[in-house]
Amino acid sequence: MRIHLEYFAQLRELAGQKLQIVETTHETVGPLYDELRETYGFPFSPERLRVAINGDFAPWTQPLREGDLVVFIPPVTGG
Amino acid sequence: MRIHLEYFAQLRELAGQKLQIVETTHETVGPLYDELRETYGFPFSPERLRVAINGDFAPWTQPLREGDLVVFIPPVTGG
Amino acid sequence: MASEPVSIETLRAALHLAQAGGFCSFEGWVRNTNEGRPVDGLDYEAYDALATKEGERILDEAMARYDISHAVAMHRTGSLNVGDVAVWIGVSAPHRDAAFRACRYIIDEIKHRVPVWKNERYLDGDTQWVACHHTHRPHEHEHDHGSCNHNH
Amino acid sequence: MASEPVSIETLRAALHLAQAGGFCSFEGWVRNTNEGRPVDGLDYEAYDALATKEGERILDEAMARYDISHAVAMHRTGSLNVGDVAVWIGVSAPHRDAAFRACRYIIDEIKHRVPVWKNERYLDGDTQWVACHHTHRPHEHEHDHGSCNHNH
Repeated sequence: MRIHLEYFAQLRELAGQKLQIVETTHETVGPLYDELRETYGFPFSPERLRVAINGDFAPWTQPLREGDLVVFIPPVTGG
Repeated sequence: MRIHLEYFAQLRELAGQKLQIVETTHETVGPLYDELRETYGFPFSPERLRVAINGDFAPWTQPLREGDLVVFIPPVTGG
Repeated sequence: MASEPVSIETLRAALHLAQAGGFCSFEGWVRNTNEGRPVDGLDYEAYDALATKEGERILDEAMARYDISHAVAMHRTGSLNVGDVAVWIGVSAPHRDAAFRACRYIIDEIKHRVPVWKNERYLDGDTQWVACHHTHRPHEHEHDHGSCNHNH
Repeated sequence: MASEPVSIETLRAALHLAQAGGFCSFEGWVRNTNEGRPVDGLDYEAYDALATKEGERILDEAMARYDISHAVAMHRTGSLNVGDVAVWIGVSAPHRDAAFRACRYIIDEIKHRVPVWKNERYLDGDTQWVACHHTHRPHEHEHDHGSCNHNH
């Protein structure tokens, strides 16, 4: 299935792109992140990230569906 | 000796004056307040007041001196 | 102590230091009710000289107790209407925790120590010197100045 | 979320209700140093849609947890210089205790939950995504969102 990715901050810089569409067979975001981390050298272990699917926070175990927008959220540093 | 008094808030209204000069033989402010309280019907027992002498807080036991400016300070309600 | 309104921008300006990363302010506004009675406004009377001196002592204490950059306080005197700013406290600090704590310390101490008195004007035309603050002090700097016994 | 400066007067206006007797605000300012390095300014990047949603959730939580009249929060995105207001929180309440507590709750939650990231520009020309807030949370609403492990 096709998954849309949007990157922010350090992940955006390391991925070298803001938006990406990937074709994947992973059923959840966990293994998808592991694969992307391997590809781009993201420094964050999954425990340090939150994930948002279709504009809201979601558990790592949420089943992926065709067309989902996935955002990996590095430790936030606002304020 | 002559003591200058300045009144604020409810004490000013009950005394009917802002400034007053009294001739007294009291050695400290405690008995002076008791006398004024009797005269004007001030509602506050001395435990509820603080006293300032010559522009700063002072203990009730501080000896009075000729020309002192004495202010009895009702419970404050600023803020 | 200010007998006329003071611009908040003016008060803030002195706090805006380059090493300050957090700024906490508190404002006391004249409310439209007190203990259920509709309030039209209020008049503050102060023992100006001693109020200024005691206010400066409180600011000095805050600077000594907390890791802050600067602190400013302003208290109005005279006639105020509902919504007017009666008191303004501003604290800047490298970090927010100190800014919050110092700001709270200053307003709490002002309310208990600074010789200012509030005469409330009610909508029914009556006026009354407020007898006592109905506040308790559940804070780390709790101590009793003995100036206020709750009698109602 | 605001990509341009917002006037504080505008933000305050919504809070100025007749039943509110206390107003507490917090501002985060860009500091001139971080961990000893001289800072020139910083760029905030945000996941705007989710940041707005999470910010509204935090304000709703504050309204539910504390006896307050209203709460407003603003966070900047884009390029800021030393002294600029990065975040603004304002809370009005009938009494000051709730105003202080709610204001503190909101800024603490924003810093831990809202998807905003800070890229610091140093005076030596270097830039760096700030790795993690170095804050502990010694407050009544302490809980760990697990989003930030202190790794240095």
